Amino acid sequence: MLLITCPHCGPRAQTEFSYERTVDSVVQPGAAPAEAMARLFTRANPRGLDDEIWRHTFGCRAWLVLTRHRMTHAITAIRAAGPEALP
Amino acid sequence: MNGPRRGGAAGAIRFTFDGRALLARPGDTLAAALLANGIGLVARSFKYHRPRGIMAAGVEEPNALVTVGAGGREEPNTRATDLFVYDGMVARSQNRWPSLAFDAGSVLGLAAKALPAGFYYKTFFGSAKRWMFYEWFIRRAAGLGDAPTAADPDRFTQRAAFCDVLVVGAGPAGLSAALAAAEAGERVMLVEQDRILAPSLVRDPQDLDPAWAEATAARIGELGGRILLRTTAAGYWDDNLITVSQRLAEPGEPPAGGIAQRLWHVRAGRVILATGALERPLAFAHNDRPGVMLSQAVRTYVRRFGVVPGRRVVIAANNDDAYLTATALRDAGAEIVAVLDTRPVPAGATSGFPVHNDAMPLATKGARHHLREVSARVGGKVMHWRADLLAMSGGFTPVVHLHMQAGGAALEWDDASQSFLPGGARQNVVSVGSAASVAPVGPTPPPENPGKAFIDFQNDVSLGDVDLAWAEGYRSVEHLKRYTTLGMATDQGKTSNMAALGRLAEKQGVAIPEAGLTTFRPPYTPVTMGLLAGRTERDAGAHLRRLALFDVHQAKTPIWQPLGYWKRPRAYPQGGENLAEAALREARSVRTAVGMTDVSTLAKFEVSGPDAVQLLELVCATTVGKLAVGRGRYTFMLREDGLVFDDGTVWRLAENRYLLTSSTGGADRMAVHLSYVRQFLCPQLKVSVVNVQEHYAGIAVAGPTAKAVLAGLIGEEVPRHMSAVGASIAGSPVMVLAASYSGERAFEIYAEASLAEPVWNACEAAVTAQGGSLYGMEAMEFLRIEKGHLVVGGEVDGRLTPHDLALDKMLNKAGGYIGAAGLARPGLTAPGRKQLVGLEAIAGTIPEGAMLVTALGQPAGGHVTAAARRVLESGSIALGQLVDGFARHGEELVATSPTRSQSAAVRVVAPHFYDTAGERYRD
Amino acid sequence: MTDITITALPAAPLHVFEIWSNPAVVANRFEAALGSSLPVLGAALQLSAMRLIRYEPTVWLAEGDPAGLAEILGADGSLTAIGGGVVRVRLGGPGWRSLLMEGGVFDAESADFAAGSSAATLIDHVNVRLYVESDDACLAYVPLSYARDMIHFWTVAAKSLV
Amino acid sequence: MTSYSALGLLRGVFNDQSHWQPAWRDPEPQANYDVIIIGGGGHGLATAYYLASVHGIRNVAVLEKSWIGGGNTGRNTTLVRSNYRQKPLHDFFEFGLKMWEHLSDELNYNVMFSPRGALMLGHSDSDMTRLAERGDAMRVDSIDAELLSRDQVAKLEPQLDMSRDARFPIEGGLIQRRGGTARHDAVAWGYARGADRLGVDIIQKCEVTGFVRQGDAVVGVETTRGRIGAGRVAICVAGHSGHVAAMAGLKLPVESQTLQALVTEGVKPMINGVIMSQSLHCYISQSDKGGIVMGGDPDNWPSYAQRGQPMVTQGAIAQAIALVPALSRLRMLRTWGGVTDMSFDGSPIIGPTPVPGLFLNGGWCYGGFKATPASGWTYAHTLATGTPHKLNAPFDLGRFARGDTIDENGVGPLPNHR
Repeated sequence: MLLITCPHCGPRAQTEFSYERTVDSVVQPGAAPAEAMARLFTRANPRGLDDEIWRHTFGCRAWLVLTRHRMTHAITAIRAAGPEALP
Repeated sequence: MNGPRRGGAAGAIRFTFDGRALLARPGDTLAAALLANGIGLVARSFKYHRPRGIMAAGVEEPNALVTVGAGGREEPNTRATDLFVYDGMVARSQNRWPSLAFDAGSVLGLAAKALPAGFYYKTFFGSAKRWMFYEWFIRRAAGLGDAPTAADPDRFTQRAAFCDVLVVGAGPAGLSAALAAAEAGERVMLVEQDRILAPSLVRDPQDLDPAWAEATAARIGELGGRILLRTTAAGYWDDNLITVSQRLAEPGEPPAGGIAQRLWHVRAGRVILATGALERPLAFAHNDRPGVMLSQAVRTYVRRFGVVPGRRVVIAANNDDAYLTATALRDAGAEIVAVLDTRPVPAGATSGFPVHNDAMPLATKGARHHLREVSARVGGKVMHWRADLLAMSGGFTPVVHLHMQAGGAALEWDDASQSFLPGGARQNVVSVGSAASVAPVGPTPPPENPGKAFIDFQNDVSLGDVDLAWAEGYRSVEHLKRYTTLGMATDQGKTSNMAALGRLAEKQGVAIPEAGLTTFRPPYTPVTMGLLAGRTERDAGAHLRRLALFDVHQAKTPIWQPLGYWKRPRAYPQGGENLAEAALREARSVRTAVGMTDVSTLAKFEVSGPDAVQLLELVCATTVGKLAVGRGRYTFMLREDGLVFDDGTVWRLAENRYLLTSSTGGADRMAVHLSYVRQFLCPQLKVSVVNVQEHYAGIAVAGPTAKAVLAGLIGEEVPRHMSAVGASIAGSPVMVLAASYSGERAFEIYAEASLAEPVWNACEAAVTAQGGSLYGMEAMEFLRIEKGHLVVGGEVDGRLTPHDLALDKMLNKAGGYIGAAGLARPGLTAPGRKQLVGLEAIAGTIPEGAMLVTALGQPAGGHVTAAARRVLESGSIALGQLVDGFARHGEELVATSPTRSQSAAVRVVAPHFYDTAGERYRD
Repeated sequence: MTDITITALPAAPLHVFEIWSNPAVVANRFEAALGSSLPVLGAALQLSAMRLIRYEPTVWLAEGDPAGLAEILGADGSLTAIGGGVVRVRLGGPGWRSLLMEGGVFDAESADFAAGSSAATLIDHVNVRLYVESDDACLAYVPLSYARDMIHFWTVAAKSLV
Repeated sequence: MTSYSALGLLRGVFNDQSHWQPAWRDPEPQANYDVIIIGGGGHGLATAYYLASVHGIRNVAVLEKSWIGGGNTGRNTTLVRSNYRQKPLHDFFEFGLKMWEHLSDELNYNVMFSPRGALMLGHSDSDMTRLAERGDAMRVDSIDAELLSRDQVAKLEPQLDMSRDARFPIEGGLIQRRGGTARHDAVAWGYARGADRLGVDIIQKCEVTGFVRQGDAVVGVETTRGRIGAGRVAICVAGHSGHVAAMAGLKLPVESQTLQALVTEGVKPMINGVIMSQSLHCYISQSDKGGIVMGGDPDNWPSYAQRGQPMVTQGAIAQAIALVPALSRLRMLRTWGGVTDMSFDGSPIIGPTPVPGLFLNGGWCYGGFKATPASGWTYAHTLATGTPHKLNAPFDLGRFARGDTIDENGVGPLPNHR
């Protein structure tokens, strides 16, 4: 069970978080249909590092982008997404 | 085994084994007490039902498994070596019929030659039915103990713990490491699976005075360290999260506080593994006979429990440690008739024991299921000794399970000790003491009769089976394990894996490290399922979610209906009514007078800010911006792939404040969707989305006289259809939204949940005054089906487009809503798609969920999503999905339900049966 | 055995407000109006008639009379009432830290979680928000629909704390 | 290659069972094959077997990066059934179920297919209606499905908690009596032996590291044991589909996520068939060795590590004990994880890829084991003829962009929303 260092709350247990989708799957509103469907229906799905969108669902409810390795589960980078926030 | 094996007082703890009343001393394990009482035969092996005794003194015991406890507390497959006797303990042997001494199953042992490893893959052919005939017998012979049938009376709890250092094992190495960390000011947790500190010091007091252990533990406690005995570190997970199982009562023992065990989720800064080492057996013919034991285990029984398991002893070993056992036995009055040392002279020369070098046991003989004679090859010749105990030691295996479970960990081969030592690791973990290195060993000659030399004692796997697997091509270590079931018993190969690996490496012609290892998986030792479930309540880990007005409804003893984790009133039967009768009465009162129901569980979001419309017109596929303040409208939402996944209503409460409602079933999913769109996709928007699902309790009042009821309640202007006003009822501020699901003129009243009861009571008084009544979910289904309103999870099943649901006319012409891109896919507008239709029964009652076929025997062209009877008139109607349904109105089909042997002739019609022009909404 | 009292407090006004634009400017307006700055994440600000507790990056919980908040926010944020859906449960007695470890994954026993601290986490599958009143009391903000079960869970757990 | 029989075992009594031959050879890779199958799991080995036995194409190699049957074939909970709601799925799985019924004789290897019944429990009237709908969809396509009352369910599985005040009271169930379990390892080994006897080369310890291209077309693979040419290359690596397809520049509608399972210590018979539920996500059965085998929700996060996190299995066990309280005092013996290739509508993908000469069989989510015979048979047909069979035609790679997805749960593309 990972210990995920939330940029807002500090290190917290993985069960407080939920994985939503990968960055390469994000469909921006208004994207052209072909590009939107290519992003929605195909994944790099590497056996290594990938950028993933998580949420600290049961903590600060913020959205996070993790760079995480799919064999070792090691998180090499994590940043907060979402609106500009006061410290 | 003849005669008791312990001098002095018999002990005061009463227990029974297979009905025999016996006595034990405090601190005895069941194994120690059985040996003390002269009981050698304690179990039957899994496959051949061979007689088995006690081989070890710890968790690695493969043979001595018993069922202990009574009723729902009964625990099968409990190791007698890992069970401390308590007063009144009831223990029974397993896997034997009619008795332990005379087990019919042992006939399998006689047929052993015809039943090698994997025999079941080569026979029992014929039909699947014929295999099930053989399987019936196999399943009864297999399995060990019996599961209890009564409910478990005890509870199990789970708890988190955080520490800088977790030390596993309170032996000398573990205690020293824990002390050092505590004195350095670190938050320390020390866990020990035994009941006492440093059991190895009790076995070998010459190493260190056992009193040192007590003093060290006390000091650690003073420094704030937490020490847990009878506690096993069972699983090592990511980022140093270790699952630790603590026994508060012995297996089968009624726990003092009602809690049998506690599971700790420990997050440790770093982990120190002081898990010691396990002794290896030797492989020779009939090495599984009761009376053949591991050397250190014998020493433990002598020194810790005062039990001398044999009077005439043969020691067989390839290392020096076994001589300590010889000394302990001699000091306790046993006679060492021979020490068989596999190593050449001068090994053992100065020991003072009758040592035979280059010696390896050949076979054992027995009488009445106990050891009587040992034969060995000494140099060139064969020798024999009468003996009632054979203490064997094939060297030691460091316990590397947790190190390997940590993931990304390496093992290094140590030739001197012929064992794997823990190497580097990805996580912050280190091994100390004999978990990190063990004594060197001499050679271990292979047995001369591999077919009868057992390596996995519980699953009856011999070295002969390993040879057979090799011959048949099962040559990877994983194939070997799965084909022979070696290492798949309850001891998970703790005393068998190394012997098998040695043989496999020999066959592959490589050194053991190259032969490969099987995967180390949690748990280290088996963990009680109830503990893992954290079984405080029988709630399947899913709390019941209660309505704000739960007690108000409960007082009327409704029929409750689950939806997700909620429960909602389905009907309020009166005077012996059944569900259908109550629901029809309730529905009719809504159609003819007025009815009232609880709609609190609807998902509700308050969306406020200048960019509220921009957000709402992304999530909703209909326009929102055109709404005037105080007005609302129906809407629906698409997934990114263009398919409808939810629907609801949107209301403009104020200039920049909207209320969005959507389905109860989809509430959590909608909350995530809205948050993803607002926070991740459009962080720059000036808008707040707040989940107010539970902030408001919702009361719907519907019916021809609903308007009069509302006028009486709120006094001023009652909102017209799809309008909203603020008001107050019973002194509480409320929002009144004029929306209708039932098809009647209706109002949804939202009051702050904590103030809802007086509002409900006021409404109930007003409704009953108008001759109305409460109605539940069942009546609502009748009403909404008749009206043709959709249900998420019914008609909206996540597979249909707006057009398929006849909602496309409401789509926002400007586009830009989530799902618009998905809708462009050609397949979504091709012919042959399922479309929403209404169904009228020509004959019979339409079964909900039935398949729609042109005639019986034809493939299904669609199905019934919702069925009900007309409310005021008679007749069975339904909504459904039908291929190209829009073009097939008037067609006659059959709605067939073979599983319920029901069917009805139906006609395809428009999905609206009641007030199709919508006059009943207008005043 | 540390004794713990678990009491559900009567409903009180609870609002959330979010700042969506010009956060720094709005923060100054708050400091001017309240006399001290908005609490950072994981902290709280106790005022005479109200307490502000921070659980989210852009949202604050306001417990008590929210008078004046909407004006300070102006067009840079909005205020929404949520009190109906929350039950405040006080865990009284020095054992509250140990109690919060039951069925939990958050380190309530850590010294960093001192008086005035706030944290949201998962306890026995339920999303609970915590506010440390003192070393002898902690408030738990529990969703209404789960409140009865959570109070039962804590009451049972309190009997066998470690 | 000696055939297996009880007589063979008796003969072994007199020669210490020394007459048995290796079940499959351990050949060196040849330079060229007509078909290369990447992945030595149940599906890959079955494909090779049917290429050789049905289509007479024997110049085939199965390349396995470690040991055959070591991926999901060796990690699933061995359930076999065809009780799916969507027609393309239940037609496909039913075709497979009929093959299961004769597989042991076909392969002369006892795969222990045991139709002890696959039961889905209903915990409310709406659950029972949903189960009836599933059963009706099956029966209309002549697949066996029966609704059971509370009493029938209680008689079938006496260990179930039938109390009215249970958190999820049991109202009844839907049973497919022809469903059940099979011995997973035996399926891989049986197909391997069968294929090997027909001349297929099964090459273990041989990982594919890249594709050999001629213009657009794939004409071979690079492996850890050298280059191997092929007329057609068939990807059949389940959880690693994304990883292998990427070597050919393909991005798939698949995300690899962790699914955990566990087994208890063995006990005497207590659970007769397969127990699943319409509302709870756990699934339970008892192996022939007496261990209770179960699983539940997936871990819902991407991983190739074949390990999950403990709270997920604990959730599944809590659900299982709510259904079968007697499980409380049994002990979990071992827990493990597999890599499930979660496709973006929950249905498999069997057919050609846009890359000439390269075919794909994957997207099995957590339902691959039961499909092994049907997957092998239809994939072999597709590889032999170049075009899909009518059973796997609906499961083509292009369906996502086209909008013809087959969504059993109706929750759309994101696997963790399932």
